[in-house]
Amino acid sequence: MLINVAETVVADALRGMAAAHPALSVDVENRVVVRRDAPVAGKVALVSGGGSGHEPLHGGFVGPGMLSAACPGEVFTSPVPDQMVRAAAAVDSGSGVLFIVKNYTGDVLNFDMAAELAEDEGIQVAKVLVNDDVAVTDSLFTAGRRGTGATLFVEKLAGAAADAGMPLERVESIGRQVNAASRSFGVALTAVSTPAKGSPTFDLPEGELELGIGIHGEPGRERRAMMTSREIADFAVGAVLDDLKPRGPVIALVNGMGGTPLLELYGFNAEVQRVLEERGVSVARTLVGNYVTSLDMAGCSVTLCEVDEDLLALWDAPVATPALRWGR
Amino acid sequence: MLINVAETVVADALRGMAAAHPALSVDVENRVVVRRDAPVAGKVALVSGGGSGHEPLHGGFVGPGMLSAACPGEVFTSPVPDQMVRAAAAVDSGSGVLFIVKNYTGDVLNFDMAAELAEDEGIQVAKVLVNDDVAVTDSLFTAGRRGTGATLFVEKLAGAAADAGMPLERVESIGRQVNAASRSFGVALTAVSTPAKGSPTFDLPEGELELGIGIHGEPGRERRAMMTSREIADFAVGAVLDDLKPRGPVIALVNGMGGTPLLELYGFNAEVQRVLEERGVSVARTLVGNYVTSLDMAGCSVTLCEVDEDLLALWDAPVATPALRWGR
Amino acid sequence: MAEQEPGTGLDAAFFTRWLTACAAAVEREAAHLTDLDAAIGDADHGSNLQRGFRAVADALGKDEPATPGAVLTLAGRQLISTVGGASGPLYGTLLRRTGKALGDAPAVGRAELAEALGQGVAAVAQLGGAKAGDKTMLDALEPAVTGLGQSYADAARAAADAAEATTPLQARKGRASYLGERSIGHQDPGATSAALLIGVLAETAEAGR
Amino acid sequence: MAEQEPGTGLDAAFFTRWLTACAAAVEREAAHLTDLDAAIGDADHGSNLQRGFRAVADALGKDEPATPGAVLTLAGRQLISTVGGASGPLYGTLLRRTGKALGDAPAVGRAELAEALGQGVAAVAQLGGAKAGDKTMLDALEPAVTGLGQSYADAARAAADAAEATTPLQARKGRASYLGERSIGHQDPGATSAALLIGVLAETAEAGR
Ligand SMILES: Nc1ncnc2c1ncn2[C@@H]1O[C@H](COP(=O)(O)OP(=O)(O)O)[C@@H](O)[C@H]1O
Ligand SMILES: Nc1ncnc2c1ncn2[C@@H]1O[C@H](COP(=O)(O)OP(=O)(O)O)[C@@H](O)[C@H]1O
Ligand SMILES: [Mg+2]
Ligand SMILES: [Mg+2]
Ligand SMILES: [Mg+2]
Ligand SMILES: [Mg+2]
Repeated sequence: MLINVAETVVADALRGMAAAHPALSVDVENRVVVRRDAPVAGKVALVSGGGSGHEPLHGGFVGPGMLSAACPGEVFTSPVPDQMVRAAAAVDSGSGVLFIVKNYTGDVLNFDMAAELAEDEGIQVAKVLVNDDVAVTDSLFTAGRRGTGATLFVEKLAGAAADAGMPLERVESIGRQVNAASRSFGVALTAVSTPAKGSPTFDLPEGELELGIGIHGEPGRERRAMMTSREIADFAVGAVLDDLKPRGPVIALVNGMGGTPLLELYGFNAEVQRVLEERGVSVARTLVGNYVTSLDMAGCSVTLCEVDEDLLALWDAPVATPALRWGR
Repeated sequence: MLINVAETVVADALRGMAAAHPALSVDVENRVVVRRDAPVAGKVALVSGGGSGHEPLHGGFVGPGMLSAACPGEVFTSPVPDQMVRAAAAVDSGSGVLFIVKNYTGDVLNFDMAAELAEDEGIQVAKVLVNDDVAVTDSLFTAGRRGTGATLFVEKLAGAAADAGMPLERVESIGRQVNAASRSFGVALTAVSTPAKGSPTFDLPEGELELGIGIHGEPGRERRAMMTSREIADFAVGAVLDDLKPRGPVIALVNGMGGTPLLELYGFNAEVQRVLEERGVSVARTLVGNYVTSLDMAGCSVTLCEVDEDLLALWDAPVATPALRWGR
Repeated sequence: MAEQEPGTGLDAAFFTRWLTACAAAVEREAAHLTDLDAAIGDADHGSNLQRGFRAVADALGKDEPATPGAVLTLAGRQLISTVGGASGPLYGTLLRRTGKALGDAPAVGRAELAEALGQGVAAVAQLGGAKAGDKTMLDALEPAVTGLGQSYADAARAAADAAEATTPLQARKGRASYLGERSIGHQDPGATSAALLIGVLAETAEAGR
Repeated sequence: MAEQEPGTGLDAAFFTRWLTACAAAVEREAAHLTDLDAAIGDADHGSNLQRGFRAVADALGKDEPATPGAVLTLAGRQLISTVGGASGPLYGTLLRRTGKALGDAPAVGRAELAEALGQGVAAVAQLGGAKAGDKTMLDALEPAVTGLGQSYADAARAAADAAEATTPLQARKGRASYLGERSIGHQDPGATSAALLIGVLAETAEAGR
C-alpha cells in the first residue's frame, strides 16, 4: 500500500486534498472538508460524510452544485457527530442544513446524534437516508438496504435544487424522491485490503466472484464461478430493474469499485447499455467511472435513477467539484 | 477481469465509451475517437494515440481544448498507421495536424508511417515526441526515454494553443517546449495483468516494489523492499528534480497507475508537496488522479512540468473532455 | 452466589482503573476483533475500539473525575467523539447512561452498578433497535447485567459464554445482517468486545480486593 | 553445402503456403512468445503476431497474388495494418521490401530469395536503427540471410541458434532496453519469432520437394 502508517492514512489524504484543491477548505485536524465560499447566503447547505475509502465520495463532491461540506471518517468507519456538527456550523447560512446519510447503523446513529446537537445550536437540520442496494433484503431481519451508488445522485440532484434556491423542505423531499427512484447492485472480483488489516478482508480465489457486495469489503450475498462482463451486466442490471421497474428514462451510473481499469469499465458499460435496450429502458444520461469506491477492490456496480424532466434538469445543472464537473 | 474475451476488450470499451460520451464520435470498427464537432474551421488539429490500457489517456482527453482525435491500439500495443491517417483526415480543417507521439519504438514507427501516408493525402503533419521518464537513461544503449505522464501536459497545453488559434508550427513548438520542461518517475506496488496474458506480467512479491517502471507492465529498473509513501515521494520527486532542475514554478501531476485508491494517492500527494517545499520548488497547480494508467497496476508516478506565465495560462484555459474538464 | 465484597467499594479510581485496563486489553485484542469483523463486517472493530479507548485512557489520565458517574460519562463522551461506526455511539451510550444512572455518588456497590448497567444496556437496545439473539453486543451485555447481580465472575462468565453463543446465529442487525445466512458460523465482534470489557471489569474487581 | 533443388522452384503458391504455415505456427507459439515478452517487454508479442498472421492468412485466402513479390508485399501490408507495436512495422517492412526486391518474377530460386531477404533485413535495420547484438529480431534475421545462401536448413539452424544466443545479451533497442542489465538472461521474443518464421520456411521448402 502507498501509505505511511495505517493510523495517518485519512489525515495524510486530507493534507494532499487540501494541496490539490484550493477551492476547498480542509480542516485536517477536525476532518471537515468545506467549500471555501461557504456559507452561501440564502442557500440550503448539504452535508454528507461516511467512512473513508470510497473516494471521490464524499470530499470529491464538495463544491458549487453539490455538497457544501463532507465529513470523512476513518477507513470504512462512520465519522463522529463532532465532525458533522462542525461542518453544519461552517456551512449553514441560516437556510438550514440537509444531512445526506447512507444507511449503515454507524452512519445513522452518528448523524442522528449530530442532528440533535446541531439543533441544540440553533441549526435547522433535515435528513435524507440513502438505501439503494437491492442486494440486501429490506426486512426486519437486516439493518435495511445499504446506501451505495445512489448517494451520488442524491448529492448531485439535491445539490442542484439547493443551488436553485429551493427551501430546505423542498431540497429534502427531492433528496428522498431521488433515493426512492434509485437502485444499485454491486459485484466484486477481488476482496479489498484495508490499511488497518493490511491484507484482503476476505478470501476470494482467482476465478470466482462475489455477487451483491457493498462498499465496505464485506463479502456479498453469493459466490460464483467467474462470469463474463456480459453475464455480470445481465445479472446486475436485471436485479436493479426487477426491483425498480422504471417506466420513464433513467440515468445510469456504471461505477468502478476502485481496482477495475477504466478500459474494462467502459466495456462493461457497453453490456449495461445492451441489457437496458433489451429491456426497453431508455437511458437519458450515463456516467462511467470510479465514483463510489471500495479502496482497491476490483469490481463494479450499476445504479439506475429513474428521472422525469425536472430531475434531469437538476442533473444537467452546473456542478464544480473535484470529481464531478460540468456546465458553467 | 471484468471482460468478455481478451480479443474484444478494446472494441467493447469503445462501444461503452460511445454510449457514455455523446460529444465524442467513436468509430469502433476503425478504432478512432473523434470530437463530434471536428473539423473545427481554422484550428490546428491534435491527434494522439497509443496502446489501450492507459485510460483515460488518450480517448478521455478528446474534446474542446485538448485532443481532436485519439487512436487506441490493442492493449499496450501501438495503434496502426491506418488509424492515424483516418483520424487525421477526419479532423484536419486545412490548418494541419499535430501528432503527439509517446516515445516507444512501436508508436514512433507507426506514427512515422502514418505521417508519410497522411502527407501523401495532402494533410500537413507535424510531430511532437514525448519522452519524459527519467527512469530510463537516454543514451545510445536504450530506445530513449519513455513517454509517460508528460503526455497529459503536452496534450493539454498544445490543445489550448490550438484552441487559441495558433498556427501548426507554433502549436508544435509549444508541444516540444512542454515536453522539454517535463520529467516523470513511476513506481509499481503490484504487477499488471493484461487481458491477453490473464495473469501478472511479472512476479512482484508482497512487501516489495519496483522503482522506475513504465506504463506497460514492464518491470522497473530496480526492486526494493516496500517503502513508505514518504520514502517513495523522496525518491521519485528527487529523481525528477535532479534531472529537471526547475528554476520556475511547476505544475505537478500526481498520477495513479490504476489500482491505487484515490485515498492513498491524495496521501502521497501530501508527501510530494512536502518534498517540493523542502527543495524550494513552488507549485503553481496540482492534479491528482488516475490519468495515465497501466490497467490494474497499483502504484503511482510523479510528473513535473516547469511553466512560465504563458504555459500556465494555457493550463488554465478551458477544457471539456471526459477526463479533464474546467473553465467555461 | 454473591461473593463477599465491600458494600460501596467502587469509587472513581476503581472505574478509572477498569477503563484504563480496558484500553490495554483492547490493544491486545484489536487484531483479533478486527479479524472477526473482517469475516462478517468491515474489518475495523478492533481499530475502532483501539482509537476510542486510547482517547478514554488519555482523558482519564488528564482529568480526574471525582465520581464513578463522572468517569463513565466522560469515557462515554470520548467514545462517541472518537470511535464512529456503529460501536462508537453504542458503547458511548452504554457508558454515558450507566454513568448518568449512578448519579453523583462518590462510590457505588456491585448491585447498584448492575442496576445502572442495566439502564445503559437498555439504552443501547433502544438506540440500535436490536434485541438479544440478533447477534450483536447486546447478546453479551444482557447476560452480563444479570450475572453482575450475582457476582463479577458470573458476569464475566455469562458474557463470555454469550459471546461464543453468537457463532451459530444469523445476524439481524448491523453489517453482518447483509450477509444473510453467510453470517452463520462466525462469532460477533461486538459481542466479543463486550465480553472482553466485562471480563476486565471482573479482573479489576478481583485485583482490588 | 547447398542442397539439390529446382533452380527457380519457389512460386506464389509456395510463398502462400509458407505464410499460411507461419500463421499456424504463430497460433501454436503465441503464448510462449507473449511469455517471453512479459519477462522483458509488455507481454503482447504473441498476440500481436497472432492478429497479424491471421490477417495475412485471411488476405491470402481471398486474393491469390500471382507472383512471390505480390504475395510478400500483400502480407507485409497486412502486418503493418493490423499488428501495431514495434513488430508490426518491422515485420511488415521486412516482407514488403523482400517482396519488392523480388520484383514480378513468377518464380524465384533460393539464392534470389536470400538476396531479396537481405534487402528486407537491411530495411528493418534502417527503420528500427538496430544492429546485430542489440538483442532484437535482427539478431536472428541477419544470420538467417547468410544461412539461406547455403541452404534452407542452414538458415533455420542459424536463426534458431542466434535467437538462443540473445539470452545473455543486454538489450539496446526496443522496450527491453528500459530494463538495462535486468534484460540479461532472457531470450528476445522478436528474435524467437524470427527464428520461428525462418524455421517454417525451411519446413515448407522441405515439404515441397
Ligand atoms: N443495531 C445494533 N445494536 C447493537 N449492536 C450493534 C448494532 N449494530 C451493530 N452492532 C454491534 O457493533 C459491532 C460492529 O462494530 P464496528 O465494527 O465497530 O462498527 P461498524 O459495523 O460500523 O463497522 C457488531 O459486531 C455488533 O455487535
Ligand atoms: N528497433 C528495433 N529494431 C529491430 N527490432 C526491434 C526493435 N525494437 C523492438 N524490436 C523487436 O520487437 C520485439 C517486440 O515486439 P512486440 O512485442 O510485438 O512490440 P512492442 O515492443 O511494441 O510491444 C522485440 O523483442 C524485438 O525483437
Ligand atoms: Mg466500520
Ligand atoms: Mg506492445
Ligand atoms: Mg466494523
Ligand atoms: Mg511487446
